[in-house]
Amino acid sequence: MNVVASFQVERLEFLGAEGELLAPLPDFARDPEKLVALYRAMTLTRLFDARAVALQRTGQLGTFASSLGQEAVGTGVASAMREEDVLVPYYRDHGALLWRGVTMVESLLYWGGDERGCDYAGPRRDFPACVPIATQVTHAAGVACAMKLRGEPRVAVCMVGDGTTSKGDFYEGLNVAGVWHLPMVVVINNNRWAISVPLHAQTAAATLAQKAIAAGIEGLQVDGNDVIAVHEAARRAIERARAGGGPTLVEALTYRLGDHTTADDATRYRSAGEVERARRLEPRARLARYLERAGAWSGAAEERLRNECTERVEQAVREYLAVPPPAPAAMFEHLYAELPAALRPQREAALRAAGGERERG
Amino acid sequence: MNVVASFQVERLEFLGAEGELLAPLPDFARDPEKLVALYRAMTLTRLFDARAVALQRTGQLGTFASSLGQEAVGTGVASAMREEDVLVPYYRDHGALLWRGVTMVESLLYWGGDERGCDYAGPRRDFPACVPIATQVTHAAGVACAMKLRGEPRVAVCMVGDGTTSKGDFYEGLNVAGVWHLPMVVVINNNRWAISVPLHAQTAAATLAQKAIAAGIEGLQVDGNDVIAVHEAARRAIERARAGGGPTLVEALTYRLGDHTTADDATRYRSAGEVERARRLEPRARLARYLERAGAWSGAAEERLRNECTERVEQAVREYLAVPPPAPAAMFEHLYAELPAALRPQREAALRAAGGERERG
Amino acid sequence: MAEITLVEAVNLALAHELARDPSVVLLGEDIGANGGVFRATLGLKDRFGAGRVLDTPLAEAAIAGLAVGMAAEGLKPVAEIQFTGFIYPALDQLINHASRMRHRTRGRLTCPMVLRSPCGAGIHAPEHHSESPEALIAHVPGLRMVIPSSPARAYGLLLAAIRDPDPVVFFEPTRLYRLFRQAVEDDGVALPLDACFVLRGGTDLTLVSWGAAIHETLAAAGALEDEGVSAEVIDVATLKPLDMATILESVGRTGRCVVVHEAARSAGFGAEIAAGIAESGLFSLLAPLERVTGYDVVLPYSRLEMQYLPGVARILAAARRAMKFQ
Amino acid sequence: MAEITLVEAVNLALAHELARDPSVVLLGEDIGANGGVFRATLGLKDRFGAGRVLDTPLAEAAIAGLAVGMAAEGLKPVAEIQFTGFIYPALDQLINHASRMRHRTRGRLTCPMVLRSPCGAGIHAPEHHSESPEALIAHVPGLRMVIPSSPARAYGLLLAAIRDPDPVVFFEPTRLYRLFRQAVEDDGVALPLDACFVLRGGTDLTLVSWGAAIHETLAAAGALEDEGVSAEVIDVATLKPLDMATILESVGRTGRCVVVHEAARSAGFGAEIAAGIAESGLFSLLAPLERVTGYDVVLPYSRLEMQYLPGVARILAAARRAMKFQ
Ligand SMILES: Cc1ncc(C[n+]2csc(CCOP(=O)(O)OP(=O)(O)O)c2C)c(N)n1
Ligand SMILES: Cc1ncc(C[n+]2csc(CCOP(=O)(O)OP(=O)(O)O)c2C)c(N)n1
Ligand SMILES: [Mg+2]
Ligand SMILES: [Mg+2]
Repeated sequence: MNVVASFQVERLEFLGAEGELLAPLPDFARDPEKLVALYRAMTLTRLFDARAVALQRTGQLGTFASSLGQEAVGTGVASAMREEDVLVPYYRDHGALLWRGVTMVESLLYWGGDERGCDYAGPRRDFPACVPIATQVTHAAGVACAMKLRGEPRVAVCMVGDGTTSKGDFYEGLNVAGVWHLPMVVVINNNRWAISVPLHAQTAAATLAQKAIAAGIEGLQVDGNDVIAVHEAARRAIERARAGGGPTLVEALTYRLGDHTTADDATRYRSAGEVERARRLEPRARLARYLERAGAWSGAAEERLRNECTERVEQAVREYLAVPPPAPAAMFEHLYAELPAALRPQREAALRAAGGERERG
Repeated sequence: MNVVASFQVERLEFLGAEGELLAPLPDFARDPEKLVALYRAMTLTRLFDARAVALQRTGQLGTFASSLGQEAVGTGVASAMREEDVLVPYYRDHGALLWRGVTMVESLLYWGGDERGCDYAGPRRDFPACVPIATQVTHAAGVACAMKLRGEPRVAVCMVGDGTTSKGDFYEGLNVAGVWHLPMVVVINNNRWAISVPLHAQTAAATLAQKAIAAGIEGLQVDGNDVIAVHEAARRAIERARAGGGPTLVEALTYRLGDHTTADDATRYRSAGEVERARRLEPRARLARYLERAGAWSGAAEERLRNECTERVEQAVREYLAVPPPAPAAMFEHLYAELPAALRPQREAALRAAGGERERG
Repeated sequence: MAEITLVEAVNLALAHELARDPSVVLLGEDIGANGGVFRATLGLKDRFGAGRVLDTPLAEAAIAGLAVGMAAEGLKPVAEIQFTGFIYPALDQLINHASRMRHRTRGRLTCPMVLRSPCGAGIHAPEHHSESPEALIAHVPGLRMVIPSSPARAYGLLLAAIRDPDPVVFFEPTRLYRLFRQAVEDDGVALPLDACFVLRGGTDLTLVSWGAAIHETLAAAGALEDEGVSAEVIDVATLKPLDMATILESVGRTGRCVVVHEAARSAGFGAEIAAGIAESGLFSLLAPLERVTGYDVVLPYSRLEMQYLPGVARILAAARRAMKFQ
Repeated sequence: MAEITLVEAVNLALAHELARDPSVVLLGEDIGANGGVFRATLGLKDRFGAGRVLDTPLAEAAIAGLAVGMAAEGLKPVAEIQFTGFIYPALDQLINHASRMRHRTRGRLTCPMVLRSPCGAGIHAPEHHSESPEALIAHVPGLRMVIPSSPARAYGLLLAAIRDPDPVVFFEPTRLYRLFRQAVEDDGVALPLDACFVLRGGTDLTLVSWGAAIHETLAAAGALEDEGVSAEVIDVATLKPLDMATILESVGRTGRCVVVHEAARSAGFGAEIAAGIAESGLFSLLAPLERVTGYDVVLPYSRLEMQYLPGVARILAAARRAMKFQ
């Protein structure tokens, strides 16, 4: 037999689990301020996230998907984007959304069951969180295609989970991006679990990065608990895409430290030991250790940051809780650009019904 | 960056375009009788196929998808299966169907618009030709899963086209087969075109065999115009699957010498030159040259074979044309195991309507 | 006899059939160790083994396609789609294959599969977790569409669905999963898949519904009784094939009919019932037919979902209009 | 003014909008050099370039998802699904995304896309090439569902669909593609997307239909005229949102109504029209409503398809029953 094609999957990593350097830092990371900014964002994400879980536990929020332990992925990727790029996130991307300028109030509204949470005041062209798994990959390809057809130097950045890689549209999106050479980057938050299904029950592929090979595109793996590696991999991929170099698939290896969502109980299907081992590799502590050693961070700075973040989170929670529920008429708003005449009687009936409820209530 | 995984795609080929040997023959091919049997099957396929096209042109058959030039794929694969294996074909698999024992009359009925053509008297568990692209791949995985769960040493063999590899369910099926280690072989008839879309507009992947890498399964390429290579690759893959070795993706490189179907006009989108170049590589002439050189075939044998095949084809055509159309009641038969009471009035109305038509006609 | 919830009744029926018929196999996302996100398959993997209860990769088209392949090859797959909002990638297999396998092979290959999926709103779930797409399924020849509304009917109808020689789509209203308990005997007795259930007799008005909305419908019937109106309540249960005869018989007696469903109104399954009456029971009607349904709007996120759902007040208002009509 | 076929009218409308609006982009399988398998996009790639007319890989979910992404990012994609039998993998995107983008983002992102697809039986095509799944689409809030039945309406409705700020599904009956020619001026004048078309006035009976079945319906109306029955013929054209007012007004005058469609009967869109009449026009009915439709069977292969389709004889039989009813 003749070999007609060969491929390699490479892994990028800079920071070890103890915050030690495994390789010379990339340029951006030589500036401690840049790293501190990432650290601050990851910290805000983590505190926001924990507060959201608490809100759900006390009945003040709907089901919530925590990103605990995966903060380096969202922060690392979003921080490598330009404002005019478009983020196409899934539901576990709190870190990326925050960096992009989605407010915590918006996120809480969304998870609290209010569409107004998707009307981002900041990143107007970013997509709202995608719930139907993998469907966002073809959206990102469509966005990237629009950018390319108009000749704009912009990039669509799509976030997915590891389980997502089993679904057909994940692959359809990558394949189209490949053959059309689209300015698109897909980042896999490989947190090793899709609800109760561990990665080894999801695919026989040794890495998820190698799924790129099927689409004939670039693929690589990064340590997803190393925000420097994530940012650097995303930056290279995004800038290559922007320069016309085509799409990339980035697999970020991390771990879902929390339950799948607040509706889940992960103790049913995985061992405490596994979680504990993974916790030692988590991204925030690792970066803190590195920054401390580099003299760019301190216990005092940490305390200030925590206070500041807590205050911001609490302020957001207060604002969120003060938002009155949408009026029933909102169901009929933004359904179409203009409500078709055929629907007006239904709208009136809904308002009457709501009025009746109120009278009785 | 560290390399965390590497892959190679290999190609299998034995016969060159002039029928010359490129590599030592595999065991089965040392017996000229075996090769003659394959040659006869490919010849019957080609003559059947041409006659079906002619029937369509004269209004005696519906739209038909010719397999001209791709006979080595169907024949090579089906001849490597055991009777108890299950073939899950698509619509261009005349060679495979014939080898499996589907009659020409059945095939003609199918393409003539009569469901009775799918009620194979021979291979009772083989699937009928699949028209919705790629949907058959998950069927094959389901069949293979049933075989595996019951501990049967049987294999599901699925046929697809090159365009099919762009569709999500192709990939979903491979991925499931990989992670469940199913006894399944998927063979791609890479005839370079999906209607008017050439392979390079279908995917950026350098080979289609490499799509296996995404699913973590075996993949290889064969010269799809070399029936020895196709048979050998299929045989190895099927026997590995039977022995519990898991699934394989086989890419057979060939060329669609005819139009996509009788409803298509390929001159609209591809050059005569390309087709001519491809014709020189076609599988039947190649095998004939080898067999002649090996003293296992002759002009006289060829003439006998042609006459015999033509007679068989004409006999099938006569039988096909003599089959009266199904009765209108057939619409309501085999809809459910038993017709629900709710549908009986519709059935009666249909019979009344048909009776009325007949009276007036 | 144990009092159990609807989700426990589903579990009981699955266990019964797994034990009874070795060809029954469950497959779906998270149905194994996790027992399903609603615990419908709780304990079944432990009890029947990983060869009977298969955790699939995350791929709904594959789940449906696998089931088609398994069924054609002689198994009886019971597949789960985690929520009906994620059933759409499986529709291709349901419509283009499951429903046709028997027909196109003239009975040579068949498709005795069940596709279960939790449906409906009212549990404050995230978006896409509250859908009611039963009308889409009920339009497809060759399929059966079943929705139970009580633990006992869930048990009996699911047994019937699994034993049915043809493909059955089986929606389970999440709002009912734990709403109430009912005594259900694990006697293996299936309920018919071609009959409506008259849950409450009545003479003045026929209320027709299915799934979770049955409960608001029953509540409305109770309130109507206080107003001196005797309302008959029919649980359609099997939408396809539809037992129109029972509905027509009832409307023939009452002359008034309100159809209640959660799904959007336009081209919802209520339309089929209305059409059946307009065709075959028209002149028994003393008042215009009424549909009380979800509005023709995108199902709102949870803060507004109760405003979207056809609640008791809306059913009552329609019933009163029907009663007042001269 | 040129006399053109329906498929040429589609081509004309696409060309008109490609020329008028630089944000219009076509995408689909084989729509480029091949001009589409029916030649609906003939010559458009040559004329407008490969950046406006995109041949996609073979992937319907991707085609729909690409269109959603393009539309949200400001283009006006007009996607083609090669046959409605292959639309099912695209439904997920239509239902879960296209229909909701505006609603869930409160108008921040929108989805001005068109999904075209050749539909219907009667051209002796292979299996899966003759489907009529319009009822599935018409059930989905946030979508529009349009089916033209003449070259002029194809032209005007397709212009309107492309200019509409929301997602429109546009089915083109293959049986009509080349059935007849009509004078169509390329004047860029769109037709309304919220109105039925009264194709023929009448006083005794209302025939309601859409798509290819309009032509058997018109033929039946002609035959009825010979029998002294004056039948009004309404082409619904836009099924969602439905202009029920025009239908109710007509039935209010005639008192008799027959709905004709090709798709299977149960939960077909005819049911919605019947329901609308039973709700709002009940007491104008002098005869039971009739539906003449495809049967609730798997669409047979081509040898029986004409037996499946609602032909003139079946429409006439229903119309005569309606007229005779006392
Ligand atoms: C199409 C679809 N199927 C099923 C679900 C239900 N579901 C929600 S999250 C999830 C697992 C996703 O796993 P992964 O992609 O690894 O992302 P993670 O949640 O782990 O970040 C499932 C099955 C869904 N949202 N969409
Ligand atoms: C899901 C689906 N989409 C579109 C079609 C229409 N169609 C029929 S064959 C074909 C091309 C298939 O190409 P390929 O897979 O290469 O097989 P080939 O016909 O070349 O053997 C297309 C697009 C279809 N049958 N199914
Ligand atoms: Mg995960
Ligand atoms: Mg091909």
